[in-house]
Amino acid sequence: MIADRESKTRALNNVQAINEALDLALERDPKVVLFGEDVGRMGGVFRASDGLQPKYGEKRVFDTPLAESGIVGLGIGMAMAGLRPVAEIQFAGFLYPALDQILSHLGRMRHRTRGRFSVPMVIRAPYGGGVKTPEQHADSPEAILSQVAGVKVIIPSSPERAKGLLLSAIEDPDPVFFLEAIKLYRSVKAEVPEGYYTLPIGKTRVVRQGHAASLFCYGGMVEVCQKAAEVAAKEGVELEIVDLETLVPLDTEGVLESVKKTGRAVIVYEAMRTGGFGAEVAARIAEEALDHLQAPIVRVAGWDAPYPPFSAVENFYRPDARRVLEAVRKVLTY
Amino acid sequence: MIADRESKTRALNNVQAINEALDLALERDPKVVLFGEDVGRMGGVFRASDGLQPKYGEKRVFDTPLAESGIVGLGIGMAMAGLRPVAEIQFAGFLYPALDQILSHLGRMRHRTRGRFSVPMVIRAPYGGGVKTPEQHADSPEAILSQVAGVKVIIPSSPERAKGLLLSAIEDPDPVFFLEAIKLYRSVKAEVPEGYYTLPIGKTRVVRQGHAASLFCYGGMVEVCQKAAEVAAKEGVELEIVDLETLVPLDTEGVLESVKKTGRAVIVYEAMRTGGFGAEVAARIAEEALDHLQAPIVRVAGWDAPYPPFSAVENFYRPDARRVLEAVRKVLTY
Amino acid sequence: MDTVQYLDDAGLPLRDLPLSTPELLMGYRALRRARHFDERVIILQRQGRLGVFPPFRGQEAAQVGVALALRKSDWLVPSYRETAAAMTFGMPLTNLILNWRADPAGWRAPDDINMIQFYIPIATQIPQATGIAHAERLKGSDNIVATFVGDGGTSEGDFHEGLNFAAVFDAPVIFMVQNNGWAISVPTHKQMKVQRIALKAQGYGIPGVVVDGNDLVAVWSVAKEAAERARRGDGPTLIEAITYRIAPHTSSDDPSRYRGEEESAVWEKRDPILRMRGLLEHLKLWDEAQDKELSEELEGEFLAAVEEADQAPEPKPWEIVEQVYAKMGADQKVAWEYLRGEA
Amino acid sequence: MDTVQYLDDAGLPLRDLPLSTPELLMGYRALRRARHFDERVIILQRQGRLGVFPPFRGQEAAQVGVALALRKSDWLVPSYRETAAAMTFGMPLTNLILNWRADPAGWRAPDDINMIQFYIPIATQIPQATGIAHAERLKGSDNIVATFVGDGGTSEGDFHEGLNFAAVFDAPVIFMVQNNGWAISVPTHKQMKVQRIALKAQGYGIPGVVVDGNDLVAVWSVAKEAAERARRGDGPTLIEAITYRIAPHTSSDDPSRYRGEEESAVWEKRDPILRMRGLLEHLKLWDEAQDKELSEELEGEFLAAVEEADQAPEPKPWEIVEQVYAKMGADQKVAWEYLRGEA
Ligand SMILES: Cc1ncc(C[n+]2csc(CCOP(=O)(O)OP(=O)(O)O)c2C)c(N)n1
Ligand SMILES: Cc1ncc(C[n+]2csc(CCOP(=O)(O)OP(=O)(O)O)c2C)c(N)n1
Ligand SMILES: [Mg+2]
Ligand SMILES: [Mg+2]
Repeated sequence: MIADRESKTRALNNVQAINEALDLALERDPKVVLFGEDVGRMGGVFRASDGLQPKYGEKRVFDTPLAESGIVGLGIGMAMAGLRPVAEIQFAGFLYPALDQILSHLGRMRHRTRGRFSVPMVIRAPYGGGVKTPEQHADSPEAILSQVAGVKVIIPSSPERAKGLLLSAIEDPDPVFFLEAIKLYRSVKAEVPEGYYTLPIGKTRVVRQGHAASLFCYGGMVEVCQKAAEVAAKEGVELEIVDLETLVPLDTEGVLESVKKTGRAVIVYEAMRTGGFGAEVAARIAEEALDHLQAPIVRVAGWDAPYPPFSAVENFYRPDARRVLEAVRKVLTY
Repeated sequence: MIADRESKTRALNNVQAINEALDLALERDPKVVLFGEDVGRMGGVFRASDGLQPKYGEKRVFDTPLAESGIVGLGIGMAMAGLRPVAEIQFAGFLYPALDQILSHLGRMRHRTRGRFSVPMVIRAPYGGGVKTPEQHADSPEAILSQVAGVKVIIPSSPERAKGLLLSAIEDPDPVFFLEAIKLYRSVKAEVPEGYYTLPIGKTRVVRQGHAASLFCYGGMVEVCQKAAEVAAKEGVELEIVDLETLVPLDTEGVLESVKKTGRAVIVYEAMRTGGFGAEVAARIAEEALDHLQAPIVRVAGWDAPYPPFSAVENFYRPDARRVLEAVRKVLTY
Repeated sequence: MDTVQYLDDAGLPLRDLPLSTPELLMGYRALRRARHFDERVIILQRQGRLGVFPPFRGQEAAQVGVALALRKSDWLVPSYRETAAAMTFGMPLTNLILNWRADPAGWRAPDDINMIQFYIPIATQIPQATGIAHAERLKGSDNIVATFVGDGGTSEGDFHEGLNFAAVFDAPVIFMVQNNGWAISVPTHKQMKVQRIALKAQGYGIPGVVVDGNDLVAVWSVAKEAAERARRGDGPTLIEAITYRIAPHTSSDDPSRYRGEEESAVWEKRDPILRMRGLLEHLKLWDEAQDKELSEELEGEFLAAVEEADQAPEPKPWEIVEQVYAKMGADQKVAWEYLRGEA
Repeated sequence: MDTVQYLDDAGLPLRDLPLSTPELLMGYRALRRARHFDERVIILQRQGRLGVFPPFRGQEAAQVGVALALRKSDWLVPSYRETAAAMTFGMPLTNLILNWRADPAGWRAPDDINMIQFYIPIATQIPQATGIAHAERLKGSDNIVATFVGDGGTSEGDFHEGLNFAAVFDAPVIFMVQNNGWAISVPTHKQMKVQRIALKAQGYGIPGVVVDGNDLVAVWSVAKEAAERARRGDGPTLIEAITYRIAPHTSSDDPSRYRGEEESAVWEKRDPILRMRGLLEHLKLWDEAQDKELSEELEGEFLAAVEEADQAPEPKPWEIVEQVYAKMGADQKVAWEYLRGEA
């Protein structure tokens, strides 16, 4: 159900768009329930569920005790019993206590019960850096989630996409992680269609067309790549930006199409470089589009260190336009 | 302290070699302590610590309650207080409840205390499939561990290597994961030097020399690649086998050297393909040795599904020599 | 804490029994059926006709008593050891045999049996059981959930989180802890310092009950009470059943590595089936002839199930990548075609 | 459970005091020093001269009382809110200011202070505190560990696992739960069903004590007892300090989104510092002049620390990849050279 693009739009930031999606989902499907730490009474530490408990009541929007494994386990149970749980984990770095439920059950349940039980659950979590949060509040664990069989992983980069993809995630019959870049929560406003609409899961999205090289990115790195592309454009270099949007299942075709067009790939992510999701993207390109490559595949990522708890220097860890441009130069002058 | 290679050897299997290493470590350094579920009285479900509690007493070799986060947390604390904890997690699939301690603290402690505290701890865990174990007993979580800053990840593939690398791991000032392929525990015996010796961490090891293509592998996949190489050799195709041995820190130079020599890379691992550690290997090659590649980088890995709990078909999930040879054919006939 | 008990070691009633005669007979039958299955599949296992199996000999009453307190529309959320609970709850024997043969055909409960596949990672079932129960409550049904965990399993964080959530939400769950003395090689007194696991209930503000786990009358009656409490909306109960794992941990375990024979011998005398039979004989409800007839009937049922299981088709390699997602993704599709020999 | 209390709300003694006069004076001073720091850094924060800060106003006694029960060679394993405990234990104010400025220079405790850096992921400190304590025991020392967690933190699995391990190993730990009524916006009665957190101790077979967390005499004395028990080798104690978080959760929080002003007002009257001052005045140990002098001294100490902190060098980008491993690896080296502008 893709929105009628003629429908009216308003400027919303990402939190507002997410809040609106949650509101619409609760309204549309009585099976949808929302919960997590501080999600109910307070409306979430980022206000993503602001106003929803008063509107839908404490049974459908509720606070849980402070225990992430309990939250995910609760949701798995609720989903198996026929509800549509949407859980918030307060920060993606606090998904870790829930990783046993996630790796052992969330995505395995359909498989291990041969389809008898499934887990149509959405787990939302703010992720990533750039806003001087305390230690562990800026983690980007998407690569770990990509090693979980049976789950999907979505990372939107704009209010319009966030709203439509979140509604798709909630409709999806399988478990979906929905990671939201903290950096983008309130920093940008953009036009968002009114009303209920969904967007396709599992498709890359070309954010900017170009022939010189492809920048593959997602979430908070999309705006970084956009800045880099604008600078490059001034020098006459037209970069293509591909927002992966859905990491799992990855739209390999979409990735390859762009590489085949530009012949050059730069992959940008803010998680630690080694073992990061960008490695998967590089590996797929190296396996399926080698002949089209005119330069090495370059990754621009967080350094092999914890995200720095020393916020004064965090922007030296997190990739910025300058580092992206250095990589672009490398692939262009190869 | 590399062993004097003139020293006497005996044929041991992997469990015996590991047991011997633990014994020597306990003997040499009073700070070494061993613990985990069923590690003490029973000597471990695979008997890796057989005989050690009677020899070193219940203070140095002890059973813990059934709680993996507790085990890793306990070890972190003990290490910070100056001991050298060696913990066993009964199966690598049961590392998951400990992933919060692992991701939040194990490798971060040195960084977050600016060197005041460190965690010289070893976490051993049997991993991988091929022996018809129950559900979740055949998992291979090394890729997840490779996204943990500040830890090392070692996966030995022979008794001689296992012994020396385990002793190095225990001496190492930083936390080390030591994953042991269940499939290899008792299936092979090989000559192992007597006495105390260590082997370098962070070095790949060429197990077989060849010019046709490079097979990158580790742990339980080394014997699979060896079988494939033997078959290929009969057809006159000489494959090079590079045992990564240390995944983190990865010996990129060692990987590149082989690729530069053969021009063809096949990466073999039994974890789920997407997000697996092989992606990191592929990404490094694609970034640093593109010009040397004469064929796409091919990954042979577990399918994108949970390791099958249906043991009758597990060998269709786990890469075997046939699948490796298909990949070899692909890169050779490209 | 007092231990709820109705039968002495010989099965003689210690006080008025809360069960009717048909219930007593039904209970005995369920115990015998479970024991028969356990004994027979162990033989299959030795013949190489079964995979790894966790036997439950001696724990039949603790499992059967809870399963009997459930309605068909309720839920069973087991650990790996609850084969006796599962069969009593209605899981077909054929499924169970296939399941322990690691055959995918056995891993799916029939559509009318709300049982989740046996859980291997310890204690992970607990928060999920709470979730199912909470969902039933939100849906306005009065279905309840029974979940099981071992003494060892109580040490995991998930035990704690699941119980706390259930307490806070008044979720209709029965938490059955079978304290069978051992977690593989670790005895309960090294697993925890507290003497009675049921005391942990106090930390969550919920009722905790200790029951003689080898006394079916006792287990069934405390489970009934807990079920009624849950159904009424009064929240969860933690039951500690004191019992003993007579057999090895699984068919791969060798208990002589960590315990002597004496302990088992003591517990053999408290065998839940002999006690129940003692009671029935005392009440003149049962005799040798009936027992023989029952044995034959159970063997017939078992053999029929084995036969059916033997006829199940071999697992197909491509089933590995089926049921990963509702709709097969591109990455699975590649594998599926390869495994079907089509790629 | 009874609540240990020595002072009434005005600070008048309810019974014989277990502390000496010098101790009372030292205690009051420590409370004032903590309050002074809290008030002053909040101002720095508003001026943009500090990062996110979790204030502890109203909880000084609960923290200071435990820190005072420790020896220098003991260990402090805090959550993020224990700045008062840290400074009392000996952590220099300069470190603390730098720490809350997110400056690496502040993240390392001096070599003679066994305090681990404030823990952000809730309850993860608990099993580690147990590990340190167990190690001290194995090493044959009589050093002990004090660790802190909030009411909310008790819901995490790590709380459970850490306490159970400590109980089983008789590890010398004091588990101090500051029940301050709130976990951000979630009140304690929605966090758990049980009325008293200390009741959880029974589930682990260890002593549990409830103490008036705004009564320094009470906290200090129960902490002393727990410390002695631990040092003797008799194992851990769980202390629940009943207190209240007067201030916002952190400097980023707006409590009006989830609670009214009335509650805080009630607790302002139970202010731990006013109560202690009431006691000292009642005992004629303290007067206005002394108090003024103390304020000046504390302000002097604070300003000196700020000045020192202000002079700390700016964090360098390349520090990001330092201290990842004992010996810098190749992957860090590449980054290090890049960040130094050398690559
Ligand atoms: C998370 C996890 N850790 C370890 C194991 C390995 N394991 C299987 S059974 C078991 C002991 C369980 O003891 P208990 O909970 O008392 O149950 P019982 O076997 O006695 O029924 C262990 C350690 C596991 N399955 N899951
Ligand atoms: C694992 C984890 N989950 C969530 C958070 C976010 N968080 C920070 S403080 C807090 C509330 C803690 O409450 P409590 O334990 O009562 O301590 P208090 O803040 O009252 O001192 C939450 C949910 C976190 N830091 N770690
Ligand atoms: Mg047990
Ligand atoms: Mg609190």
